[in-house]
Amino acid sequence: MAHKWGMVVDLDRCTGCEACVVACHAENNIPTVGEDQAARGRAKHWIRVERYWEGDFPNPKIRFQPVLCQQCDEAPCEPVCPTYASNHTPEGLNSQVYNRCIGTRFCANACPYSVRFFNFYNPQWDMPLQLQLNPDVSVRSVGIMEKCTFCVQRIKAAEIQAEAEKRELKDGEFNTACAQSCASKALVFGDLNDPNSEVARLSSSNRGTKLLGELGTKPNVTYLERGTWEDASHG
Amino acid sequence: MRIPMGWRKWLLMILAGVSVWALLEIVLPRQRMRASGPPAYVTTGVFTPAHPTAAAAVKDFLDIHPEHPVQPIAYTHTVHLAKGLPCTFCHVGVDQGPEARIPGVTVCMSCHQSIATDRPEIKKIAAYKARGEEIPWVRVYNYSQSAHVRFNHAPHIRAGVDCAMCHSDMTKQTTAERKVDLNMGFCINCHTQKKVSIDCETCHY
Amino acid sequence: MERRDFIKISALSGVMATLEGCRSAEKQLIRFVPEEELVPGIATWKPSVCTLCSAGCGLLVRVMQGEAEVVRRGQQGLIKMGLAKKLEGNPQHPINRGKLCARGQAGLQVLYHPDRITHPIKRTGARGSGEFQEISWDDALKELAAHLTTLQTSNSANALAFLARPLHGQRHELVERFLKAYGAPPAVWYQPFDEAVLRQANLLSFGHAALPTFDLGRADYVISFGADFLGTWNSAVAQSIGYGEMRQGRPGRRAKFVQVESRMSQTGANTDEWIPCRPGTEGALALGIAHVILSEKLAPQGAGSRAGSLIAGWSAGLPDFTPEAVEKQTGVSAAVIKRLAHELTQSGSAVAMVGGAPLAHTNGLFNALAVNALESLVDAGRDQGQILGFTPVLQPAIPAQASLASLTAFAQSALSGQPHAPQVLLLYEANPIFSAPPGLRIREALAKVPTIVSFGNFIDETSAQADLILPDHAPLESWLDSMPESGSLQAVASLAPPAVLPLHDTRSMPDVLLGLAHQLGGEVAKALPWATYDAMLRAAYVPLRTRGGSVDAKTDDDFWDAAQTQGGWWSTPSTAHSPEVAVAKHAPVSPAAPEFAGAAGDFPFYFLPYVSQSFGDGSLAHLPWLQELPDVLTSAMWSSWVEINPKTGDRLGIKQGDLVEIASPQGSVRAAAVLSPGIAPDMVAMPVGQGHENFSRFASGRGANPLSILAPLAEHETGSLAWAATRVKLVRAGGPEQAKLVLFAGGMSAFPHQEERR
Amino acid sequence: MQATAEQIEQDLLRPLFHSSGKYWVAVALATSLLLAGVAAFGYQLYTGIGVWGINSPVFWAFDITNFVFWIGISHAGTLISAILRLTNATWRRPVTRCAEAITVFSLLIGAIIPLCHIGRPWLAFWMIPYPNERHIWPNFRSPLAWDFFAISTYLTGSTTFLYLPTIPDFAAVRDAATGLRKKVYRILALGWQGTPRQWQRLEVAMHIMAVVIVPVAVSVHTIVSWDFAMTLVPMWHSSIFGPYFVAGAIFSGIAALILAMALLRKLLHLEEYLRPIHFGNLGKLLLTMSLLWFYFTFAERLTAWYGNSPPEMAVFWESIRKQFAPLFWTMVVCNFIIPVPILAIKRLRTITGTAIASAAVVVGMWLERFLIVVPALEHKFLPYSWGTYRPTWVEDTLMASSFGMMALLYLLFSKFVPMISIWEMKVGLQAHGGVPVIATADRQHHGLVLEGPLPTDVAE
Repeated sequence: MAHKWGMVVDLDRCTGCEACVVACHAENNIPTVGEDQAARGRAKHWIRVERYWEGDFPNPKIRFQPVLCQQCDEAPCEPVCPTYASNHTPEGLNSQVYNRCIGTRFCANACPYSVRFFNFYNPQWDMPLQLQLNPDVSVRSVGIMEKCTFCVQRIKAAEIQAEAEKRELKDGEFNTACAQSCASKALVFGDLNDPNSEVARLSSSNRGTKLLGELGTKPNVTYLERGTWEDASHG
Repeated sequence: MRIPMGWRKWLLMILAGVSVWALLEIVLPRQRMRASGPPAYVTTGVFTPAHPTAAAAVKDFLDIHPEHPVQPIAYTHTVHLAKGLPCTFCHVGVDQGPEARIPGVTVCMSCHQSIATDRPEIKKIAAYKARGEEIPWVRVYNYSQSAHVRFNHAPHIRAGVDCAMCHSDMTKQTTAERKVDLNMGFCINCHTQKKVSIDCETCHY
Repeated sequence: MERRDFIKISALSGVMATLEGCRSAEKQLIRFVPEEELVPGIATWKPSVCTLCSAGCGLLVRVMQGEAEVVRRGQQGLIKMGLAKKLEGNPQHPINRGKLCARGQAGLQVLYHPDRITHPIKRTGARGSGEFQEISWDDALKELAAHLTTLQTSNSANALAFLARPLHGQRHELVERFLKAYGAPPAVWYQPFDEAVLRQANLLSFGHAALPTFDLGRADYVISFGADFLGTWNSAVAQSIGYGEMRQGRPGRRAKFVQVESRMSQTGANTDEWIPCRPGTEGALALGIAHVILSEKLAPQGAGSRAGSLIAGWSAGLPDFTPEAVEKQTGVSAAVIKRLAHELTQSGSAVAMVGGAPLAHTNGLFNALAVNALESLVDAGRDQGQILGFTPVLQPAIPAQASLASLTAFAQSALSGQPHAPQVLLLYEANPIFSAPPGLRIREALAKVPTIVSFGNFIDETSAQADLILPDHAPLESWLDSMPESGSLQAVASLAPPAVLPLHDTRSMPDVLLGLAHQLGGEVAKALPWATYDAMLRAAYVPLRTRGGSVDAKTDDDFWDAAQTQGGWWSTPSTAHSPEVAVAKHAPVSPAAPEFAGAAGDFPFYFLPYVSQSFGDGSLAHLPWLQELPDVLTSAMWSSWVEINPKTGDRLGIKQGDLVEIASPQGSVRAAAVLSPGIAPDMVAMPVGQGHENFSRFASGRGANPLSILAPLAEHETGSLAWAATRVKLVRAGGPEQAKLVLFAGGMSAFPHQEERR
Repeated sequence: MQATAEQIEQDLLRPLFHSSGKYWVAVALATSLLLAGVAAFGYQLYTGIGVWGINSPVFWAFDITNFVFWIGISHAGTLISAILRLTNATWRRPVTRCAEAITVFSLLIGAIIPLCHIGRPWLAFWMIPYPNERHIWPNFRSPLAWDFFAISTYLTGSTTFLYLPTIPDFAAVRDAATGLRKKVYRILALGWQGTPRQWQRLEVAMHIMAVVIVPVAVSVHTIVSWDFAMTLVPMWHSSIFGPYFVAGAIFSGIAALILAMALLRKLLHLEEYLRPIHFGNLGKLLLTMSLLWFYFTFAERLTAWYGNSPPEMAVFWESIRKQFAPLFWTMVVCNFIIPVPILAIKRLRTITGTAIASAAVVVGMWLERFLIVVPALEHKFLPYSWGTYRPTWVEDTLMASSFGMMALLYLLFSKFVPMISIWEMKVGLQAHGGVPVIATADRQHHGLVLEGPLPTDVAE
């Protein structure tokens, strides 16, 4: 049975440590754009930890909310691309085909989650920083849209390995960079079509919600709401 | 009936001149600026996927590349293959992962320590070794950086795809020539015949 | 070259074809024969150790073949070599169990940093002018050896000083041995945020001069007094793993988490209940809660008596700490205090911890002892066993000596020449010019030292003063080891060989010292008989074989190899036990109110410089990944900022992004204002890390350094830096255009925070 | 009668053979503007599109604003002239050609802008469906693909529609000119002899085109509106956008037409032909559109406000009360407050009056497009990822040069083609028994049906 890659983000576990953000930069050759470009709103973070304030001193509350590409089943970014650069893979990913992208930026406008990032210039690394680049991932050049791929290079590698060993993929045998680095296990990645996978089990939790679910984009990322001490059985 | 011109002609010509000059001003100075693109041999201290020159950009766009680059050593595949050496003897890794090693001086000398040491080409290799230098082979088969292809040899080898399928018959070549044009059509055709995935993300990510 | 120049056309097509004439001249480099045989395209994972903070997490380094530009035999060229591509946690390592924090992962960029010192250099210009010239290792080492021998021969060996940030494992041992044998005073271990107070407190309360380890996974109730235990404090990764468990790891059981602090930290942002408390009175609050527990007999008889006995009036039930009295001191309502007392004692298992700001007051030790007392009152004697624990000690623990004290002593001796002026200073990874309060006059002190030799691999404010720099390898290029003092209930001895070959013409500092010892001969050579650092490590690690644990080996060689492949040695949980250290009976400390530098009248605001989530104490500000990492609370990148309560902002006419000036009796800094509801109106907070004058292209001249306006106030008992004890005043100094605050969250730059709610 | 026919021919051919100094200065200015744009684009191509002010989340701004603006302008000509022809308002005769020319040129510009705005312009040819061994086609589900086809269709259509009625005039020029010109115009005139058969064919062709072009025009701007309406973006996702955009397009189109006519009238001394009545009538049309535009804007805003969904309200308040309020209210003033009184009061509906009103409308409609594109993108669903936008000099230059290009093409056109259809003027004249009735709608005359062949002096 085909895989369907999905993720669960447990907002009750997320501590806002942002290990996922750096992990993503390291894994996916995401360039640092520098102060000037960052100031112009061009910083690239395929995964970001949003935070929202509620209430004022002395009772302020903060909600952390990691946001990455939701890999929607009904992705608004896909139909609008005139060249099929943004399309849906059989395994349920919104793939961004860099070489096919002509840079209309329509997909980025259509995406309600604002998780698509554009290469306004050619990226650059002060030597020898380029030695950190991951050879399994393309370095995107100017005029190309890019976004979270669920670390497709890791998926491919694992699938090829499993195929070579003539076996099925095991749950947790590989992981996206962000989920791998998440100390509090707020991010769980896996195959939604495998009923025994942790991600499948968690996404059916009664705390589960979809980000902007009302838009009907059918995300493959499920958010688990924060619990409260009161409703959990204590003492 | 002729259109009366006179000073207007000159005005127009000057304007045109100025604008052309402005265009060149923007384009040319940066042309002369030192650039660096992969492979990062240029030591400007910055690495970018951009083409070093406009010409390089155009070549890449039109997929122009040398068919038979000149190699530092006049290696002959014919001879070695005739001797029954398997490809993997030198091109290690081709059946394990994405890349195939291009053998270095160490590999060559492992045999030519003793074999055919008197041949001029072998002497050259020995000289490299003596200087502690690697042979600067020129890459023959490669994908344009802008193709964003992540090709992986191993699965193809496992699927029993013959090396000659993409690299043509090496037994008939001295130094490698780019006989097969590895464009996307070539890949797609084979993938469709063999009924394997032609989903974009099979190769592009 | 400015950024724009780098950006080239991949763009131009047909039109430009004619311009081939003016193409750039590419310099073709020679290629060297590879020094290791690797299969291209295949990744191997090598164990290593994270040395960026004291937690000592275990790493796995993803190594793949690549082509790097290197210098070999004095010639520049390209070589195929194994290159570190990514850092991840080592799944077997008992502390971080496969996980790694943002800072740890960014450590990769230390290895590839464009501003690393790539070869030994010697000062040519005036001190601090930053003018150096390249010299060979031989000359450099000769010069250093010469300095040391002259000192020895002139019987002024005690004029050798060693200034470093606290080191891990055997490096620490090596340095101490070297100095002792040489006859020099002990090294000056300096870092701005040291844990001397807590170590001392734990020694007194629990008999362990070490940082605590919490089994949070089992906790049902956590009250933390200022400890940023999910961000930067103690063993953050280990604690985060436990936090995840205590939140959602146990079906139907979810722990409550209460944080007491006056500026909401990243950790505080995750609380169920956040309790602002007047700075420096956290101890009083803890005792207030204890008072309720004792007076209402909520805890078993005699619980916490040991730690409690250190507090005056404990046996009498803390009569001075009635909730009402405490409310007056702390500003926390009596009702809340009572409720907390009940919740703490009613929940299955509870733990109280203290760290960070509460310890950085003049009454830090009192605060620590008070919370420790509360901790043992609510935690000890529960049937599930205690949440608080201590890592079994493998090597003599880092002496609970305060950094500030020793640094001050050093500065004094340099400035006054009494008792003896340092002649030669060896510098390693410490940057006191940046991180010590200006009152210590470190800059002048260093100016007085005739010879300064640095082993650092970056130029920073302090190493810029050096006469000679012998650059160390990057961590991933060196033998690494560490024996963490907390984070696991197993004894842990991390160990790793170099993950990659050296990229530049550098040498590992331990090897240089050992070589030096050999050259000096005599006592020093006797004390350090090993030729290389790995030999020394082996000598230290092999004895562990007999203790069983994670490595099961017949011979020492097997053990040594196995330990390397595993990334270290650790005891099995069952064998975990940590004997208490007997301590002389300490007189009960009587409650002390915090003292502050600056009169409340002239300086109306408490000033809180806090450890930055991105840069730690500032030593990581040179890593671009961390510079562009949006601060999770403010979303700020590439800048420094001042957190102000919106009410305060309104009162002083300060808007989001305005430039504000903070002035203390010691000086003033300017930074952009960030209006945050998570901070008390009478307090301003500022992250440490930016404001470097001279620390790589990415950090230099960026933002402001809050440490530069700190008063040199010390905690009374231990003498460690009271970095939260300075008061400041605040004025608007300009508009957003001067402040240059870069925010990732566009929604916040234009609007006050209320706008973001949805 | 002959005299007046001569008169018409001379007046209308004059610009082709004699040009004032003013004219050449205008050409020079337009050219330099255009070249500045070309230079700016070269710079952008070379350095990367980052030299624009766009960022995330504001990925579209001036580029798409101008695109919609010019496509809108293009609805002046063909649509209007087609309608006027079908309803055979005879006062149209001096107006139609200026109008149709505007269409063709602004469409051209509208089609060029997207090429400049994409990240990798050299790959724009992937929009064209061509068979290839990679089995890849354009994505026909994408509104951008629809745009591509709609615009190319409209461009072809309106070019033909412009060309057909010009043939007899090319013939006229051919007969008047000498040397190289004669050769060129002989080709352009496609051997027109003015035989009844040819007149017959021309008339039929014109009639068909007029009928066909109207739905095409309507569809084009509807499709342009779908670039926005098909997304979920707050304040974009609205079913009213189709008609809203079409109305706005015609609105701005008429305004542009009036402006162009006013300018030509001065530049080419066509006071005799472009009379107050033309401006008056077009002014009435403009008034209607202004009211219609106001109705649409009101309806759109009201539904958003009444629906009160948080994401939409964020954008709503942003545009009418916060950051964009000045622009928004300027737009209302330009599109409604200024034109309505001017055009409603007969005394003010003069040439100057209508010209002023039109200028205001052109500005206002540009602002309208800007206010549709930018505020919405700045404030999408997740407030954390909101952004702000400021244009850079490159975008300003490109925009200016689009106007330069329009001016240049129009000026050159007026140099090579009579801006007023000579033969149609003659028809108008001949239809009234020699009395030069140019500007009154007549009841007896029906369409283009001609009683008998034209006087020989015209036919040759």
